[in-house]
Amino acid sequence: METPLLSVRQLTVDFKADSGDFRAVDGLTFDIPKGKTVALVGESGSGKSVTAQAILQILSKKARISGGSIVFNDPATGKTADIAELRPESDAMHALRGGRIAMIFQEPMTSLSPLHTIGDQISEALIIHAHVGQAEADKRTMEVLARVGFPDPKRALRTYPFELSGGLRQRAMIAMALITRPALLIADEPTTALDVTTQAQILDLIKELQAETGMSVLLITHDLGVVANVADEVVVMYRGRVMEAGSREEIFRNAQHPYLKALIRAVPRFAMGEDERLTPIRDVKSAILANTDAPKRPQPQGPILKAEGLRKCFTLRSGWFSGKTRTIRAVNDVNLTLPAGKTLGLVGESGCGKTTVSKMIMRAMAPDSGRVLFDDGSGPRDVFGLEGSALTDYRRTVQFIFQDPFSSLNPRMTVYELLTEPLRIHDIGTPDERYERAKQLLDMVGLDKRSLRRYPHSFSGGQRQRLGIARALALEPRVLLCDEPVSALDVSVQAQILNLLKDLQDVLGLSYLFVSHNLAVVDYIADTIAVMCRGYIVEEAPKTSLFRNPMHPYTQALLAAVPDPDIDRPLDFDKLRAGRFSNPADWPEPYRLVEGEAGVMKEVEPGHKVRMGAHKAREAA
Amino acid sequence: QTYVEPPLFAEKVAKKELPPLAERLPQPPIVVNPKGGQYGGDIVTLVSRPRDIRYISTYAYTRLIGYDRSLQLQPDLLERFENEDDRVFTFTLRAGHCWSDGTPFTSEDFRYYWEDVAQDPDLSPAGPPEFMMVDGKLPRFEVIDERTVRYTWDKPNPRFLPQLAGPLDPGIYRASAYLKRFHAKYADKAALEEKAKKAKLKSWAALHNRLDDMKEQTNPDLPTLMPWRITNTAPATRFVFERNPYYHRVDNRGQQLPYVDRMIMDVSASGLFAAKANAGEIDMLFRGLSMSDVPILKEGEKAKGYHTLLWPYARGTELALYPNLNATDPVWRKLNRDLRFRKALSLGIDRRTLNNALLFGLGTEGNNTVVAESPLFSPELRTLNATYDPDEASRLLDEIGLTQRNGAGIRLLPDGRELEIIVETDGESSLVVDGLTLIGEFWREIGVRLFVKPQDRTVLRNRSFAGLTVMVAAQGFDNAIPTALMPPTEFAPMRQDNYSWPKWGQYVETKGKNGEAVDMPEAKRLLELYDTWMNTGNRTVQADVWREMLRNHAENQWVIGTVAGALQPIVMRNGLMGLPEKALYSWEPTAMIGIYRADEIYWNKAAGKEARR
Amino acid sequence: MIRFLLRRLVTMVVTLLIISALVFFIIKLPPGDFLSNQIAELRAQGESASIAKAEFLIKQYGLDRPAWEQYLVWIGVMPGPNGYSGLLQGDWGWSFEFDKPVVEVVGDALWLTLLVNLAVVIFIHVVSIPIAIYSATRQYSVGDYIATFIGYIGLATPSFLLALILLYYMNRWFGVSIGGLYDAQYAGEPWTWDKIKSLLSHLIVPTLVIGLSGTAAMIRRMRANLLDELGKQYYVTAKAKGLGPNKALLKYPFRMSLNPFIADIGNLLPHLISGSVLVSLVLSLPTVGPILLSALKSQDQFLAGFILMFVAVLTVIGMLISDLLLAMLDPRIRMGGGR
Amino acid sequence: MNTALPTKRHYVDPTPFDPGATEPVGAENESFYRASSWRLMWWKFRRHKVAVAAAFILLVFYLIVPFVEVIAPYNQTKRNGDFIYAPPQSLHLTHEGRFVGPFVYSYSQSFDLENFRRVYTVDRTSPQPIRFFCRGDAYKFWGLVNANVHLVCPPENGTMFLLGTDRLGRDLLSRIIYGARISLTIGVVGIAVSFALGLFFGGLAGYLGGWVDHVIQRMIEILRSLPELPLWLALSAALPANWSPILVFFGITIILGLLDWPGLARAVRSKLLALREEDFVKAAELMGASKQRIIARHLIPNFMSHLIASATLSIPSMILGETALSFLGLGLRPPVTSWGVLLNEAQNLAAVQLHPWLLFPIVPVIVVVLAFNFMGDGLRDAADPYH
Ligand SMILES: Nc1ncnc2c1ncn2[C@@H]1O[C@H](COP(=O)(O)OP(=O)(O)OP(=O)(O)O)[C@@H](O)[C@H]1O
Ligand SMILES: Nc1ncnc2c1ncn2[C@@H]1O[C@H](COP(=O)(O)OP(=O)(O)OP(=O)(O)O)[C@@H](O)[C@H]1O
Ligand SMILES: [Mg+2]
Ligand SMILES: [Mg+2]
Ligand code: NI
Repeated sequence: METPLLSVRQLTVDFKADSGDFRAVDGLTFDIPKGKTVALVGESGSGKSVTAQAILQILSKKARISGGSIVFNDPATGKTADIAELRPESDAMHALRGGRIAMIFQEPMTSLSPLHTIGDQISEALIIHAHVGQAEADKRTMEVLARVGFPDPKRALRTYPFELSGGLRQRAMIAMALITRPALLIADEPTTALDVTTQAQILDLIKELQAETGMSVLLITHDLGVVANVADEVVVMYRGRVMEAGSREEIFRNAQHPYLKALIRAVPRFAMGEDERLTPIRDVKSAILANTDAPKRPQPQGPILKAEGLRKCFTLRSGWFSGKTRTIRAVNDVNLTLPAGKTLGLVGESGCGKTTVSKMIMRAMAPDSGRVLFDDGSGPRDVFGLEGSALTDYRRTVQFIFQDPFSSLNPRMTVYELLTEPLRIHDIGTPDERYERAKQLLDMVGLDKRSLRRYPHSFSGGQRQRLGIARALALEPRVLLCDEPVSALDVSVQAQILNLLKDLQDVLGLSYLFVSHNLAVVDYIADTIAVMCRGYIVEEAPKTSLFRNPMHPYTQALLAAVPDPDIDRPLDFDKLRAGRFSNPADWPEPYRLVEGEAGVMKEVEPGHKVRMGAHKAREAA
Repeated sequence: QTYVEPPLFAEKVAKKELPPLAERLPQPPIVVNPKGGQYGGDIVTLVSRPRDIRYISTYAYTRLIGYDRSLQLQPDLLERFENEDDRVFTFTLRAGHCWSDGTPFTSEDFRYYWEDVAQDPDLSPAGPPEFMMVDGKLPRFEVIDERTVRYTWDKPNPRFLPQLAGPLDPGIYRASAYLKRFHAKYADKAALEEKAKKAKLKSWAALHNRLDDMKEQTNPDLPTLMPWRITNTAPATRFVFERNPYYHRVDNRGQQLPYVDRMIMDVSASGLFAAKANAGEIDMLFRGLSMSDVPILKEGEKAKGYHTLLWPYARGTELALYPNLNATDPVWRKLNRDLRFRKALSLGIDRRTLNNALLFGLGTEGNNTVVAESPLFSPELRTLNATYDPDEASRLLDEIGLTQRNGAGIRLLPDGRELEIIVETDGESSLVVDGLTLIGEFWREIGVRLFVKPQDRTVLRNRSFAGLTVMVAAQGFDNAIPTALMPPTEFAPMRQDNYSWPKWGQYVETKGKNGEAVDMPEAKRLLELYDTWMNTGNRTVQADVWREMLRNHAENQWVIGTVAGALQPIVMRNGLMGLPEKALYSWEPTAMIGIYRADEIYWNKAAGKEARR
Repeated sequence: MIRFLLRRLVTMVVTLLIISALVFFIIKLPPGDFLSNQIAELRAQGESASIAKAEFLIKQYGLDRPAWEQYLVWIGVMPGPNGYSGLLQGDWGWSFEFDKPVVEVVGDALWLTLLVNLAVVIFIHVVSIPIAIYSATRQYSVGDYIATFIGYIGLATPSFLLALILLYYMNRWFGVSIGGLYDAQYAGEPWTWDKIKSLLSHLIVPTLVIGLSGTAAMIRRMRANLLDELGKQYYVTAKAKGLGPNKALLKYPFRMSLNPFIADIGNLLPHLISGSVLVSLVLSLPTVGPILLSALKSQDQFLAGFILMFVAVLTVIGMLISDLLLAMLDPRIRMGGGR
Repeated sequence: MNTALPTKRHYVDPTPFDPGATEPVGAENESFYRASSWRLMWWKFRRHKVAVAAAFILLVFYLIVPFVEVIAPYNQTKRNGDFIYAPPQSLHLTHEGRFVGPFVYSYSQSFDLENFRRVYTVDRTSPQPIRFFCRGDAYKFWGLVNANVHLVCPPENGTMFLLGTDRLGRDLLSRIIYGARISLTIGVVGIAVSFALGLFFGGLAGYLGGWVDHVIQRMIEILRSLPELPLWLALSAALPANWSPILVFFGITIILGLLDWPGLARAVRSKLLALREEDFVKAAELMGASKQRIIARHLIPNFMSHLIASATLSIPSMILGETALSFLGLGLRPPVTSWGVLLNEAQNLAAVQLHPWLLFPIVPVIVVVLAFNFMGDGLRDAADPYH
């Protein structure tokens, strides 16, 4: 038998914390064969990222590998090294890191330096390990940027992370890891911020590289669909320990461990029954929900939120002194209505402007034109015209869940402070009440009260995401704008959260604007779905009619790219590569939009609207 | 008489760029008789700012008429002078006396000053200097011949000669040959204006004034009669004075003075003077050193090869308190004018302690008065009203009516304020500040509180002029070794800058235009006495005036004196000779070391060999 | 960018105008003026002869005019005795004390000041950055404590006292003459190798004295800021790329922590100049500091005004540079500027 | 347990699985979890030994402040004309091999005219025990109560100058103790002023940006462009002479504080300009937090390290800043003493060479400054969530 590229044996990682020491990884054992993909799945907080960090020796100062070995057999040199024995700052380790083992970090937003351009940060790895000149490095950087789907790689070299959408940042991160063509790629949730078409493209790319260079991949993911499509082996983790491990076939066809079985059960599927609930491993104690009665609030006549003709352009300065600027139309003539007590799903390509739309609705960013109307029962009012206490009320009733949970949590506040901060801002309750509320919120999202005195950085990605959700719920809002709220959660916790959201909606009549890449999730939670592409809403319909009858070519492409957690129905990467339909000019008639044209939304079925080129629409009329 | 050419000029003389020494000297030169002087060497000394190089004219003390060591007036540049009743002064110059550029020094130089400078409205808008006027009248000026001039006043002008012999030369003669080139009367005015423009000056007069600068030493081209002449200009950190080839004094061995070729002044922070002396970096230093530096100077003597002369400082007192008789605050004015108050404050000072703490116990305790070396000294005036008697002081204060006291035992003023005297000082002398701290303690015992407020000198002066000060602490009389012929100006209320009576002084100075008329009989008496002194050429009358003024001061305590007789350290590098081991030091009349003749200082080659770097 | 620069330049001019008014006001605050004081001084010394001359000058320099007129003449928007000739016309004024145009007085001192301050700035940075990095990465090591201790001694000793002590020992042990920027015999001499050597040996004490406290401050602040950044995820990313700890540190957290220091650049110069006045005074350095102090004290108004305006211009330029650098350093500031 | 397993084989963990099982929650009481970040800071700080030691030293120093009259053996104005520039008297315990308790040997002064120095000869024959809890110089405690009790007093009819005396024969130790009162408060008050202003203006400029930023920037620019020197000179002329020393002291403190803030404000501003773009700030904004709250609770804490470092660094400059002022004649007025005044008095070659004990006030300054610094380090670490 060939020696595996990496074999982890009895790996144990301990954390030192105020609230006592605890073991994040406990006797973990697995192998990564050469050229294969090993998927590491497991509950949020089960130690997947810590394992990845241990392999690279970049654990936080509080953590320590307290046992086990990580043996790396470098196929290029034939040398064998036990990483667990190496000093983190030794030269041998430096050579491995980035060069032989590269990592895609889970939270792409915070993992990039805000002061350096994407190009600089990506090419750096190449310069260190491949010893090439800047020009050559730039060229190769552009290549890989193009391969991960950057629309304009040359310009991307000089953009800063904060100018990019979540998905683009993640792709930059991926490019950074792939550029040195490592022997082992550790991909920690590499596609959470990507829409399914882009995700497919990335997965395809990884496969391609594997074929080219014989790279092995340790893929950490929650998406069993992805696992089913790309993994050769699967390791299932729970609380730092392996629950079940085996080949893909065995895992999917012959799941043994109750945890794994539960996990598979918790995956949301398309076309679930109207009242069917997801089945998480643990359900939120509904006692909490039961005693929160729906407050008597006047119901608005029309929709509670309404966006009309929103437009937003970003101006990009290219140089220091050159006046040359480029504008990006991030959002183009977007109309949305969110009826009270309903959920509006917003899906679309990464970078198509979903976050920008939600931010404008939140009044976190001013639109170039258009308005947002909010109706709390006293008639619609323009959000941008709100002042004083009306604004405070708005801030209280409408909450936002950030796409990147980490950066939206103040690093200097404990969870207790974070969760009670909204209450304090609005001066609600006594300290004791606030404390009770904080505990309740944590309970809702499946965290325990020990988290209260920890700082955000000491949580796993999924745990942080749940903190964001808990905080948004603290004020008992009426409208929740969720920007990818469950992307970092494993299916079980995801199910738990989705159920929670649904229950809240039932009991309290909440309205959601739900932005997500995971179509199954959107399908599960939304009543109406809007599909966005390149700043336009291209199709909008009640979910049944959308999934039954997708009209727009982009919607169709999107649906086709959804990976199924069924190894019998693999994605057809070749076909996906051919038709992504993300460029309005490539859409077939009557959907084609020529440069500068916005087209019009046309109702094809009751409630089902599709964007068509303006002249075609006129013709059709 | 054969003359020995200074080596510095030997070459020039050989090349005929300079006439031989015999031709350069006036006939007759002054012949002095110091021991063992010899040519050569430089003296490095320090100044604290570039402007201070002007004190060369004090050290080098070259006057028409100057004091000798026994404070008698002697002709110096002049061959002789005649004085008729202090009214008619006839000056005779030395034949063949030359300026440092070789042009002759003649009556024309006096005339030029008197007619073309002092009385030219462009050059001197304010007219001739005040000491040249008696009752507002100018003297009659006559040029008798090439070498003789005469000034004649209707009434005596006894201030004239002492002024000429003062520490700063009033300069009633100018290097006319040089300056005429810049005078509109003698040169083309348009060209001059042009020149002035180029020098960024506003008129030919400004240009003339700038170049005509006998004291400031800012014009190396200006001929001089002093032993050394300046060779460079500010901004610089080192100023070099070089010997004047035409200087009029020689020693009895035919060597022309000065012995030392160069006088070098380095600019350095005054705070570093003692340190630099201690490190042996200078050859001679006195200005800027004070008695408190003596220990540190003594400390370095052996290691660095110098020695420190300690000359008694002839000053009225080292620390004097000036109660402002012209204060605007009516309460304070009344109090300050009360003799009992001034006496009480004086009796409340423990001068012995001050002496011990400030002057190592070596000073003399008592009034602000003349020193024992002065012919006008009388011992009882030193101690009159200046003993330590706190009980008497308290009694006097009670008698004035300052009997109310606050909780801390401080007396209250009639209007209820505390008897807090804010004593302002220029803060430049640590001795004054320390002394005030001590006096504050003494006075607390008699129920008076003292606050010290250091001020910048100009601010202090302006406050005083405006009558805002209550009391000022400063040094006492500058001239503490007066002879009868020296004017008692400091003693009469006729100067604005006396902190006791700024407004009276202003009144006199401005002839009644500003200020306040003297309105205390005792003070008026001082003015009368001064007039008496002014209007006589009789030395005994003048001596009587002096004595009465001194008594008047001791009795009235216009200025409260404390301790006198600080020692002035003079650092001399080993091998540098020519100054007496002990002598009186003062600004006026000794012009610091001026009357001891800096030009006679010389390097003793034998001793100096190892001392020189 | 260009527009931004232009706008900044315009505001700079306005600021400078305000500063010039303030400067003049402050100089004029104490009662009297140079020449009146001069006259008083002359009188105090019984030098009646020169008084006339001083009075002559008062008229000539327009000191008898009201202060606001003097100000307008000084900056050059009102005709003075010489017509329009003020700062705006490039006429820096006249020093009474030295009786010379201000530029001539200040000339040498200005570049010596810049030299000393440059030496100090270089010293501070060269010494403190490596030490800061060392003590941030090896927090609580012996080296960290030693660096802290020495730095704080520098900080806790009054600079002039330190200057004096250092002077004394430099003289005792190395024979460096006391005070000044070179041995006195080189004054006014042309620049030779010996003179430069002398200059360098005399630069040690002022650099140390002025720089030491700044160094300590820089080390501590830098260390604190670095420690903050060391925990950030992007630093982990950099390390994961295989960058050595020092290289990674310099490129990422270090650059991040530079922000407050760059913000301070504008301050650096005026601070050093006014901070070094006392030291220059004690050490008798021929820099503008002592000139400024004496000019202020004697109310040599144009001289003081010129030096103050010079410092002000440097400050304002420094601030501009610091703003530009900040924008260069941090794209978020560059692009987010102004909500 | 999972022994070495070949990955090819299908492995299933044999231990029973209970999804509901939660890890045991520690027995800590509720307040443990409820702790705010301030309290957490405090807890962390307590574990930092050096910092706690430093804090303790500071505490001791500050405890002296209210009781200087009692602790100092002499009054601050008390001088002894017979003991000018007296060197320190050393404290002994045993005399001729016999234990006596703390005592000093007396010494007497003579004048060495040759070197112009006072020479002190120690008389080793009779020990003079010093006294404790005794009556000595009278003083007015807190300006209210007349008293004369001291912690230690010189021996009867003897002297106790443990750190020597100055040029007026005042006990240096007592003066240092009295000086602590001024110096220790001046630092804190000055910093309070400058921090309040710096944070306020810097915070406003950095967070609001726009024209507010612009105006504040120009203000700073103008303030900064005026070197302190002329201001000091102008002020020295302006401060009324009859202000009581205490008023002067506060005047100076405020001036120091007023001059110090722009630097801090600029640093705060530039950091905030960067920080305000962070998502968590936006989050707070979207939750409806007011501007003050965002600045105070979200922005400033993220800037803590720099602030703490700046504060600890400003302490020495405040303590010593006043020396520079006295250099220009704007300092404290006698008899009020501070460490700065004492150091200023030692500012001459004679002190360095002949009376080195006059330099002793440097020691408390350094100790205090180091203590502040180490305490600051501890605070910084405690405030650092990553630490
Ligand atoms: N710096 C830290 N300090 C303390 N605890 C930590 C720290 N980092 C991670 N943990 C804890 O270690 C456990 C494992 O974290 P890890 O990041 O590996 O989870 P994960 O499996 O990647 O989860 P997710 O899918 O949510 O990202 C979590 O319970 C987390 O709270
Ligand atoms: N501050 C900014 N400056 C410049 N361009 C920006 C900025 N913010 C967003 N953009 C651009 O606007 C477009 C839309 O961004 P947005 O964040 O709304 O995308 P998104 O739909 O949320 O994508 P994702 O699903 O990847 O998060 C992107 O092309 C992005 O690069
Ligand atoms: Mg993770
Ligand atoms: Mg987004
Ligand atoms: Ni610690």
